[in-house]
Amino acid sequence: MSVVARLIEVRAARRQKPLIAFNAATLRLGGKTIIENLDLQVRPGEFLCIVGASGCGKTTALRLAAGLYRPTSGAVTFEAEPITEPRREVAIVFQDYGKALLPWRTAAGNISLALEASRVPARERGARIEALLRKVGLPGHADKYPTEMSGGMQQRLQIARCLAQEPTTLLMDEPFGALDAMTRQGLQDEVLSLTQASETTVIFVTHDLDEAIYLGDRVIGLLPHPGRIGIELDVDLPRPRDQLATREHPEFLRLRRQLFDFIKATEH
Amino acid sequence: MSVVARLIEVRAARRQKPLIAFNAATLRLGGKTIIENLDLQVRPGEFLCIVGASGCGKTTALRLAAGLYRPTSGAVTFEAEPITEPRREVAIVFQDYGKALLPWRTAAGNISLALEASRVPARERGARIEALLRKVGLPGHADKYPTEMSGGMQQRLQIARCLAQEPTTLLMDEPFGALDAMTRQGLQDEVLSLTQASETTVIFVTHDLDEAIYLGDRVIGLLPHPGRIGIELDVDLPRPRDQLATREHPEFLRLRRQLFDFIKATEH
Amino acid sequence: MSLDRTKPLLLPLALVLAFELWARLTHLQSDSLAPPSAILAALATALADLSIPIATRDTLFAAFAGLAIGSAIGLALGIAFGISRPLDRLMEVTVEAIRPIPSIALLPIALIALGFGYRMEIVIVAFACVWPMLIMTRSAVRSIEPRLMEVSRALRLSAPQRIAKIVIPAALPRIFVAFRLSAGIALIVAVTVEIAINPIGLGAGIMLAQQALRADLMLAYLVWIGAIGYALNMLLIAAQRRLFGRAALAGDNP
Amino acid sequence: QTKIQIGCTATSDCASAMVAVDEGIFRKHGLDVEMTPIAINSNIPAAILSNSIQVGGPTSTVFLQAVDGGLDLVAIAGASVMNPTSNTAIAAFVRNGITIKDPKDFIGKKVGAPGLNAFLHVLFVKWLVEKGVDPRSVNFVEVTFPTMADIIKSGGVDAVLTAEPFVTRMSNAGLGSVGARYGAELGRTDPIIFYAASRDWAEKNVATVKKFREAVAEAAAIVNSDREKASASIAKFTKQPLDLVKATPPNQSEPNLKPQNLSWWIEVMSSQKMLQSKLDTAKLVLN
Amino acid sequence: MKRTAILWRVASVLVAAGFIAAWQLVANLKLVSPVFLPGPDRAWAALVRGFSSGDLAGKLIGTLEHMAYGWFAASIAGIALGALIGSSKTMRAYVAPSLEFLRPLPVSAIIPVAIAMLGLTQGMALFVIAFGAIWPIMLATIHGFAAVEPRLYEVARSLQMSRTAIIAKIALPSALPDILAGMRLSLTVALILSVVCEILAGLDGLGHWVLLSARAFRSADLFAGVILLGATGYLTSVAMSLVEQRLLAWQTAAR
Ligand SMILES: Nc1ncnc2c1ncn2[C@@H]1O[C@H](COP(=O)(O)OP(=O)(O)OP(=O)(O)O)[C@@H](O)[C@H]1O
Ligand SMILES: Nc1ncnc2c1ncn2[C@@H]1O[C@H](COP(=O)(O)OP(=O)(O)OP(=O)(O)O)[C@@H](O)[C@H]1O
Ligand SMILES: [Mg+2]
Ligand SMILES: [Mg+2]
Repeated sequence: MSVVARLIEVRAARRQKPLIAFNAATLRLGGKTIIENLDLQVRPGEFLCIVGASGCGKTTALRLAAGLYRPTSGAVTFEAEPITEPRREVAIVFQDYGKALLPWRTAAGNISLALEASRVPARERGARIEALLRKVGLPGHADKYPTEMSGGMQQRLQIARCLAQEPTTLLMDEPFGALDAMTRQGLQDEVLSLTQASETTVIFVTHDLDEAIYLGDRVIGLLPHPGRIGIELDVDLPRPRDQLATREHPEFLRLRRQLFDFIKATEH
Repeated sequence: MSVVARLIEVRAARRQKPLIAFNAATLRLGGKTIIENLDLQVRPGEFLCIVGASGCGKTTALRLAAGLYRPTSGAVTFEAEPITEPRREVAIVFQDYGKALLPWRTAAGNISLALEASRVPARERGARIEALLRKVGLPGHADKYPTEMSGGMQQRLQIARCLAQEPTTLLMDEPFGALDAMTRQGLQDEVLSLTQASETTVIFVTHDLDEAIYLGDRVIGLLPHPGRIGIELDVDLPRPRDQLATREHPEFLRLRRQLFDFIKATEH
Repeated sequence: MSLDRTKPLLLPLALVLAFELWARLTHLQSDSLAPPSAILAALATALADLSIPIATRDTLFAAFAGLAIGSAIGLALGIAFGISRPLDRLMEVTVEAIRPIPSIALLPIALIALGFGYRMEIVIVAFACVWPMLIMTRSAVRSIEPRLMEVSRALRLSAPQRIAKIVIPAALPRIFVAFRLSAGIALIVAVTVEIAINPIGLGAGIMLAQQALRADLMLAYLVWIGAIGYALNMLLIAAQRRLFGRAALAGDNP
Repeated sequence: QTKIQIGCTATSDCASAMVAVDEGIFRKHGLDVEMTPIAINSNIPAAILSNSIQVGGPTSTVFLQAVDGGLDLVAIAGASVMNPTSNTAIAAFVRNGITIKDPKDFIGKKVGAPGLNAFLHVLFVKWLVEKGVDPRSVNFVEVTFPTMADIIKSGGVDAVLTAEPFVTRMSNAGLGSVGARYGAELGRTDPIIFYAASRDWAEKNVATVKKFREAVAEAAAIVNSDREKASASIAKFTKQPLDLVKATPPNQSEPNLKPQNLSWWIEVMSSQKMLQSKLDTAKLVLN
Repeated sequence: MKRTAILWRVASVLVAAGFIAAWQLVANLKLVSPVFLPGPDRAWAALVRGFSSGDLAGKLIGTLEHMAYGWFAASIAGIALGALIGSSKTMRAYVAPSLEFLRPLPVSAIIPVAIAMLGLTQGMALFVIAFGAIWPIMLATIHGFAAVEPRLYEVARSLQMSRTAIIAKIALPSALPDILAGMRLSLTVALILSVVCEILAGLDGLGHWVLLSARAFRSADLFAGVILLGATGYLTSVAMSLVEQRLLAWQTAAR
């Protein structure tokens, strides 16, 4: 990249004022470089999807953005401030949903945790929990303990808890991994409508390429060992998106092909 | 079904001598009927896939077949004997991979557990662990602890441990749920070639309809509340299967449509 | 680094100084209290004339032997009760009724059956150590991730394999807590038996010092016992790290 | 050389045995004696029965209660007896702010005894009874010797039953005053402590018992005459500072013990309902 | 559900009865001198005698009081200290080592010191019992705090929960099985220490009864006291089990 082009890019980025920015972020864990020199800007209100082979560093990148890891060198900033701790307006959906739920609280209790954290008065909680459970397709399961729920139900419960936080930024790590196609599509549309309405910024990790393109404004493909950006695609598909129409859009199919080739090339 | 037809069917089933059979199996847990009157025969060497909406009872059915639950009424048999306990020749891949790994053992140690269980001499283990890790795409990760591995890597590790058991029957619960498309396809073919070569019987739970059809000899769709069979499709696609050719086969597309409609109808 | 090392000393030092000051100011006169300076002097003398080292050897021998026997029994029972619900329920009344019997009440019987000396002390220490091991091991085994127990069932691990490869490693951090607790109890019970009956070891030293109205010496013994217990605990933690590495410390360091 | 172990508490009562060890008197009589310190006097009967010690020095009360409880013990020689000196050493020490003019003044008071139903307590109760005071109107609690000063000072009890050197120490510290010299008022000369063994052992080792008696008799003379030697031996065995031991004369040693010497104790203890059976004095002492 | 629980309890009582029968056998065969080991028959007779004379009931109540107050104090202090040390590096550095120094000190040796400082009062007994009973609770709490699934701490961090909220909502419930096991141990320790305290400091209670019986070589009375202690231990443990079942319902749901 020429110096001039770089300069222009930098200016453009400034103008857009990224909400979350990785600036040459590097993370070493257990003696290995997991993420190297990652440069990435996430605009406010953007829906960014991250794909990549298993073990390439998607989760790690998300944890950096969440403030759960601090970069070994470089910086990760939120509204231009270095992130040192998770923030309440940023919600995280963990990949290992089974471990992220409190086993001693029922479904309702788990959602309530987020409401308690943001000091929602007790009498308001009931109705909001009810509404959230309905939103993720779990009405009538309020009194179940996580251990009494199926994998997909636990995953949806975790999403409900994150939504209860009313975050301005959502970091989601394979949130629909354990869901069947239909439930999944329903929740995709749910998340889309929620985030579009409130201009929520989303970083969404998935291994499903269709999902990434269907949801995202932009899709990033990571390369493994160490994790860095291998491909970056802007998704110029009209919104609101539609499960049938969007997926048949020629642009959708073109992007899908491109991503597929990328992922294929990263293996071996 | 007429009495005569039923009789013929029963005879046919006898002739085929099912390896695993559910006979009017019902399971109640925590006061609710999770599985009701399930009748299902799995032939030796068959690759049976189970699909269904989230929370419909797939995992529960698999646990019945594994002997981890005992039916409240009816019976689940293995080679015509009621299953009371898990058997060593039956391997189980759990859906919550994160919890099924021993956190105090490395990847190699976790695989070694299965070898120790079947009393493989210590000096043979090293090579077999090596080979298994390569098979699931984790060469060079032998010394990592589960907490140092990504979700997909943990999932593959669990599969490697099950293969180490050299089972004649494999019960797999969404084993590829956390994998990206490419890794997933690689493992699908790996599992297919392994099981076809050694005539392993497989019950495979997935929420990916394509996967179910691509892998299975037969696909069963469960209906929720309580779990029972809603659709049963024989997959008459030629073997060995091929990621490109098979998925473009008209029969594949027909079955896919059929399953999709079924799943769609079960929602709400 | 040097600050880290002094941190643990600050609180006790402050307390000791305060006590010394108070003792001086009030011209402390008591048959069971003495100013820290006097205690230290008595400790130094008793260390130098070998009376404390010899007593320490006797007490530690009895405490360790009892601890080894008692915690082995407690561990075995705790694992058995943790794994087998029926066994646990059958033995509940018996265990819960025997557990609260204070060995001090039965000392005369132990004395008549076993006489003075190590044997009686070891038996009583062992009796006292069984219970914390049993209770905490049982609860540790019960709270093992159920999925792991299913893995062991699915692999058809034999009972000894299951215990050696799943149950003990998974419960190890808690078992170690129980063991550390038991080690403290072993020391306490050994000294108590010596104070009450057995004319050997540190407890006998305390008893004699008390009857000789040597408060300084008695408190010197107490300080010494605290130091031994402290060292023992540090040793156990170090051993835990060294022997079991990650396994024993799973989640035990923040 | 016959080996025997003798168990005593840290008091001057077994001084004859201590002196006999230190002066080589036991050795002279062909006995190889080892002295074992015993924490609480009431442990002595059990220690004898377990053969941890062959000879012990129980107080009269402990011994009689043990025999009453069914332990087959027998007294083999006398150790210490009450005499005017030791009787004046016994006192009920009263804390500041309490005045005792009359035995009746103990009514309603909280009195600490170094052992309930033990030597000093039994004596005190006997004294109360003789003075016409109902012992049940006095509230007794247990207070060990080393904690007496602190408890008196803090007002935890109104009085303690104690003996020298504690009386002088507490007086000098200004913690209170002597409320009653009940030992002197009773003025008894009955045994405090005597040497006892299991009947089984005593009957099988007649010769050893004989040697023991001779040695103790020889040592008792020294105890009663040579306070220096006695104090040195006591200090050595009890590990008490020599000055402290010297401050009080040792209780009088009396190696001879006759069955009738025990009858006063039996009578007193029976009247205090401490004995359930009728004890035969002839069987209590080995002849 | 309820019925099977009762059946199990009955079976458990039968097992205990078996042990008592064995005891009777030992006593009848005079394997141990009856002076020291009376049979259950004589112990029972002494128990009945003790209650009918009214003495024993009062002693029992005394011991129960000591135990209850001591245990209560130990529980509160143990959980609070354990939580502080388990969740704060500072506390761990400054305070934990001193506590490790105090832990091995035998109560029998502490009592004279405690009497000197606090006098011969109920407060002293409370202090001594709590001092001895605090350790199982405290150690269990510290460990429970350290063993919380790290993902849950991350959840708490991302919800920006306050330190107290993290302790109350994440760490304590997660450590609850450990804490309850510790409290169960402490309950017995408190009972034992009440007895020890009564023996050594001459406070009124079963310990005193046991002491006087032992001193007077009335072994049947002594065992009557021991039986009462066993019964007390069993009943309190049943109460503890009920509480555990209540609080750990989520754990049984997993099975
Ligand atoms: N705590 C850790 N210590 C050492 N290495 C780690 C640690 N966590 C992750 N890694 C390594 O970092 C790499 C990236 O892990 P990460 O979890 O980010 O992958 P991922 O892209 O999320 O994969 P998946 O899709 O399988 O979840 C992996 O190779 C993993 O082994
Ligand atoms: N231990 C239990 N106690 C009570 N109910 C249970 C228990 N385990 C499962 N269930 C209920 O049984 C139903 C089926 O659960 P199951 O785990 O079999 O679903 P699944 O088909 O595997 O779903 P998923 O695809 O989300 O994993 C769910 O409604 C769940 O709430
Ligand atoms: Mg990941
Ligand atoms: Mg499932």
